[in-house]
Amino acid sequence: MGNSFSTDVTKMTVREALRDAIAEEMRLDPDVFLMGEEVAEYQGAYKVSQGLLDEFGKGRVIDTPITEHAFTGIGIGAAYQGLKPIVEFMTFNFAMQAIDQIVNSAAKTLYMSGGQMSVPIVFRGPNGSASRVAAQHSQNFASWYAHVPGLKVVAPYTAADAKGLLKSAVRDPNPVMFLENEILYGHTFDVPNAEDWTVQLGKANVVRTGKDVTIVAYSITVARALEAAHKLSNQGIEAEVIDLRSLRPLDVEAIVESVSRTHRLVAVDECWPVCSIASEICAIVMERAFDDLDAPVARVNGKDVPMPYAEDLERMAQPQSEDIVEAVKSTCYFN
Amino acid sequence: MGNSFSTDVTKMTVREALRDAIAEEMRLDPDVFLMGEEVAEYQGAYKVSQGLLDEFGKGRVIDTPITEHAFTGIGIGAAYQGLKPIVEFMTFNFAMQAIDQIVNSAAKTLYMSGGQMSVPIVFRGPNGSASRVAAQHSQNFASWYAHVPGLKVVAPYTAADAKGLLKSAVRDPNPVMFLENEILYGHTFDVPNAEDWTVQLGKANVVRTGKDVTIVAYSITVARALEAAHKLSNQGIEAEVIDLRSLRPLDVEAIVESVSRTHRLVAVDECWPVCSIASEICAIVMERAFDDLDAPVARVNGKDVPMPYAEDLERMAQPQSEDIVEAVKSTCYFN
Amino acid sequence: MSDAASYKRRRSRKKKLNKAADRKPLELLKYYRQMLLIRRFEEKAGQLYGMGLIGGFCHLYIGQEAVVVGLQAAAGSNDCVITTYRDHAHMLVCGMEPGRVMAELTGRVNGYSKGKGGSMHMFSKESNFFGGHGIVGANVPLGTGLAFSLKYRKSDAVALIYFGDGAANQGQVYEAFNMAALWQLPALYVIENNQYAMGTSLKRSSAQTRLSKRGVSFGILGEQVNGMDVLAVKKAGAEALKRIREGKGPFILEMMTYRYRGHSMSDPAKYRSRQEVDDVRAGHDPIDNIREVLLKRSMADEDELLSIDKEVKLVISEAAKVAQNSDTPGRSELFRDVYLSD
Amino acid sequence: MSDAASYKRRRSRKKKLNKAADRKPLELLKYYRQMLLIRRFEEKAGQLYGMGLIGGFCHLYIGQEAVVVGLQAAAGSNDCVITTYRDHAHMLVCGMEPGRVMAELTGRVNGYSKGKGGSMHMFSKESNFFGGHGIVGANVPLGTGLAFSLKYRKSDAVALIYFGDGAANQGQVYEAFNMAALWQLPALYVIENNQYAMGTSLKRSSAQTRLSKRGVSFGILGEQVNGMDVLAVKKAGAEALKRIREGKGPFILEMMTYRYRGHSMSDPAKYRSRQEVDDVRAGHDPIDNIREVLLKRSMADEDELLSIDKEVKLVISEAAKVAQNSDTPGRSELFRDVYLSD
Ligand SMILES: Cc1ncc(C[n+]2csc(CCOP(=O)(O)OP(=O)(O)O)c2C)c(N)n1
Ligand SMILES: Cc1ncc(C[n+]2csc(CCOP(=O)(O)OP(=O)(O)O)c2C)c(N)n1
Ligand SMILES: [Mg+2]
Ligand SMILES: [Mg+2]
Repeated sequence: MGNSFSTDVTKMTVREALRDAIAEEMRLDPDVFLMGEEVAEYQGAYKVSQGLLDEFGKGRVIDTPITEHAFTGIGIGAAYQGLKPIVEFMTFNFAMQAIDQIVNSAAKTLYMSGGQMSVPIVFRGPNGSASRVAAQHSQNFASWYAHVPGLKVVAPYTAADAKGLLKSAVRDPNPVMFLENEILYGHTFDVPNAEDWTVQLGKANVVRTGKDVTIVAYSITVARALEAAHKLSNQGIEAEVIDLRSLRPLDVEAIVESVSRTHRLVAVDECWPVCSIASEICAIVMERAFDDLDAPVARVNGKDVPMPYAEDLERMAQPQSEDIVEAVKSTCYFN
Repeated sequence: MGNSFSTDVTKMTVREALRDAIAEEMRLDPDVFLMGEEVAEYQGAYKVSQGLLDEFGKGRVIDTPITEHAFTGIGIGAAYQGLKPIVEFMTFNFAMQAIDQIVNSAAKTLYMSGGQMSVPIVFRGPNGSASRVAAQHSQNFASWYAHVPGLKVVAPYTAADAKGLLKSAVRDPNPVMFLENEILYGHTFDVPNAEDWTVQLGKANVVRTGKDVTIVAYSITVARALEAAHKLSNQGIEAEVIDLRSLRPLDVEAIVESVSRTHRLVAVDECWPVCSIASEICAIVMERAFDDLDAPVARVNGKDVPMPYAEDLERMAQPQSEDIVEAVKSTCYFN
Repeated sequence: MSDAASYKRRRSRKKKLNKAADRKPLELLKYYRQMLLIRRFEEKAGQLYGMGLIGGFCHLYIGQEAVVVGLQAAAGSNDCVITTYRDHAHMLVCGMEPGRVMAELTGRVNGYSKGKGGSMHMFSKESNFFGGHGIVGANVPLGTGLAFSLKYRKSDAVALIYFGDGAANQGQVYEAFNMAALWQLPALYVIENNQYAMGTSLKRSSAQTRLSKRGVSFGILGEQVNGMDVLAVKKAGAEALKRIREGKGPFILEMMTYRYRGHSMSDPAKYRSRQEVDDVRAGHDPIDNIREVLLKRSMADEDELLSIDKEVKLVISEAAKVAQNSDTPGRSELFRDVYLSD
Repeated sequence: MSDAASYKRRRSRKKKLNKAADRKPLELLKYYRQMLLIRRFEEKAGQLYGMGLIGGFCHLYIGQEAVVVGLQAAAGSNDCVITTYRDHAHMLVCGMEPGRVMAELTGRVNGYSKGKGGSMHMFSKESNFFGGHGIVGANVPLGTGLAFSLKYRKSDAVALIYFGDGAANQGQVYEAFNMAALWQLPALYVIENNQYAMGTSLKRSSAQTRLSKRGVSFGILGEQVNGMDVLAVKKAGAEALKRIREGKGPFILEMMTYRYRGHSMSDPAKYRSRQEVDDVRAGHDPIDNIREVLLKRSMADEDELLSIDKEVKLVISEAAKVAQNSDTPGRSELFRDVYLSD
């Protein structure tokens, strides 16, 4: 379990952890730079890049105009030359403007060049719903990006993972989609004081052990899964909770191993249901652990609707701990 | 089975069927128009719009500059006003330039306006791989679009379906992604001579009956599935083949009904595997027919790599009938 | 606002324009009332936001009132309007009900989008208002599509397409410019140059800060206008619309204006000085400007203006009531309106 | 080619330029050879395509040879190049091996991309050639990113970014222009205006057909150049590169040129007359032009040129052999190169 660290820890927010990760990598490697809308003088639309302009100057912390398509292309072109850009999208909703560059010019280039041209770039920013920002600002792009070979996709929950995974992402020679969550920016977690704290991409983390059912989740839904597990525990069901952390590559072994013990699985995913991360987990478990399953895998997704603005609807549209509890129960009491 | 029609038929190519569908709808409704790159004077990059400029004039068959992002927005804006644009993408690869408009301005608008603003628009063009056009021109976007509530997604195989579904798509008050296949353009099928041949969106079609296993496929992979079924039949396995035709909404009932008889399912999907249509089918069958399954659903996807250019690799990267045969066998002999 | 200010000086000779208005006190009073309505509406929205009744983003128009009021005074009721997320004012001027606009802000079922769209996404086909769009730049092709449909239907109406100085850097704007020019569409592009895109001042984001010239690469002419003077705006708008209705194709109006508040409610606006804001408020406020004209030229006295103030206040407090007392949409709305059944 | 032709007339006074070349027969011979190499390469590619050895799209450069030869003659070896799918010529001029380029076209493992990229997607970091891109417009921001990295690393090299007249309408081009101008990046934008984007002539796609002016909205200057005259191209290129190296920021060169063949191998090119093509071939062919100069000024005799022709033919037939005799990549390559392991 990754929740308790062997080293000393400092309490910090995910926002601070991300900032520290960027700052550390920029200190280590002059080829790393940060660009995006409002990242420099404004210190980040969500204040993730606080202090970086001061420390690194405007040559390396670069405010762009509102032109996602081209600044993404510029980042990728710079990566072609061996620089290691961190490109911030104010939110991933706006990355749709630039998604052709991400997929066609970043993800596919290593392959199209027969292994010659690597694209060491990180795209990061808040993904999924924040609070009351409605349909155009609340989409979760995890499934879309996870679909694409050539991309790595990461979506941390804790501050320690945010920091450790971001540092690994910057060092990774492949394009990495680093999906943050705006609400989590303000959440506080323990972060190891280790000199160079990194977390390996592609590894899930069991954040709660349990014998009755496995719940997989990522990003903010890990909090809801833990909430659900707590409620379920009071009702005599012990859920194992896995924080996927990486969505591509997905830690299939970790999921399969857990299911081999619990025989039941609930996949929590803020994405819309169709062709989602949760769908993929169903498919994988079907392929890899069919005989282990005592009940069908249950999906708890965001509702299959554009995100509504109204407070009550917005809550209903997102996977809540009640939904997870219900799914777990239907799974545990299957036939 | 939709393969034999009760009315008279004419043999025609998918290309001609699509052209006829557009022409018929344009004759019926002056609000329908066609726009896109090379659709008018060039008669379509793949000659789908042959003759339309002559018949309808340049006010309704409109060549655009190479500016997918904005002509998509223009089409959607025109649909806001009640026009019924058919927007051709030379291929869906280029629609990535415009995907923000498709998702944020078309798919979400009815919901964001509380039901006030409909967006009656059809986006059409070849999707998926053609022949030897490599990674940037071969992506299959079915899973991405099927993920998005507010869109309908159609991907016909036969000429009759191409015609009937396109006519329905034009009349549908919602944005419809109409995914064609370049290789199929030249394939010939029977098309009913009915005065106004339409096919309902959202309905699958059983194109071959069988008792041992169900194979679902769409677009050109239906041909491969039928080939596989033929080979399997020689080996004593009778496969039922379902042409999904619509990917959103998906005809879940048809799939579940078939599986309730065959107890085995192979999902064929040209998309990359992760978070694909095939993944979704696994998830749905898991949820809706778990107890009916005698074996795990098998997926036959495009390989999880950018499409290679070399002839041998290209073939290996796509789902072939051999792959389907193999998947069916592993499913049928699953203990 | 050094740019806008110097601009204002250059153009002060144009003051003669105000004379033409002498004959139209009623009209001026109407603009006064509309601008005031917008300002009070926005102030109230700010309050409700502070009270937690409005959530998410909420972009106020305070300071920019003369732009939309002047332009829509020049436009006809068949002309279409489309704008960005900074849209409350446009809706009010298009004749949408303040109560239903405010109810959308509070996410209630009486709102124009039944509470599903919120501040940034509202529409009224009836009022020829086509949103309300949250993606910067996206409304420019969409608006060009409105213009396309007007031409397709041989209407002589025009599409007024409002967007910001920051949006003016988005590539899709130039793609739309090219097609609008190529096809001679009846599109009036209104760049509301309030000098900032969030925290980025124009000169930090733009190689060419004269936005009225942004059409040159595609053969579209443009004009820079003092967007703090409702009469100047109206005049420029009327000329541009006339030109477009004559079939001369698209035109750009760059409206020099200023927002007093932060970008949205959560923006502390540290990227500019208090002094800068105060200077604009004190010297260029669009409502003060017209108030002064009205009084100086004896088109209205303090009492009349006061009674307008009161009436507007009442309208707004009624709107706030609607917005607070309406129901939330409730579960039955969650899955509705994803598709229209045919 | 009425535009380019009339352009040519306007500029014929510039012929004096050729004088400067008198002192450089070797250089001229080099350009002659490079252009011929390109043409023979493309003819061979056309043949192999006809034989079914090359598949998919294959976009030939025949007619445009003077553009890339002239520009790269002006550029230094540290300068970076990026272009579109019409890329064979650029690779040859950047010093990439004809055999390995051709082998990529036939999809063989000896190709620059091991046969995985094909005609449209080839790279050679070594030769500072950054592709080979299939998405129209995409290479312009990418190239601007190359320029960004050159500036970041304080190199005095320049990024040469080639794209077509059709690509010049893509929005991302203008976004890139803005940033290149704002940040004064060492970017040379080379618009290869061959008058057509597939079947669409420039005037049917573009409201402003003078593409050298397309930077005006963002403060980038440009120049129109006779792209059929390798010396004119070289001179314009040298001036532009000098300007950029002096830190004056990006520049646009609009190269007036023409493609003789269809857009790709499958294009019957019905959108223009045989006559139009013949006129250009007969009157403006870049290789004939330089051949004439060489002979007229006695810089070379027929024999010398003939021996160059022979040598080039040999190189190309060797290339074709490599391309035909190399292995296909085979299953082991299918899953390789999706990720680089760290
Ligand atoms: C494509 C996109 N990128 C970024 C954003 C975030 N964003 C919202 S408003 C804004 C600033 C826009 O400034 P401007 O166009 O000047 O309009 P103003 O807010 O001044 O009215 C930004 C960056 C967005 N909504 N959409
Ligand atoms: C984004 C995108 N849209 C459409 C296409 C299809 N396409 C390929 S080349 C081309 C024409 C480009 O013309 P131009 O830029 O003038 O270059 P040229 O072919 O003349 O060299 C088109 C439309 C594409 N590859 N990418
Ligand atoms: Mg602004
Ligand atoms: Mg061209």
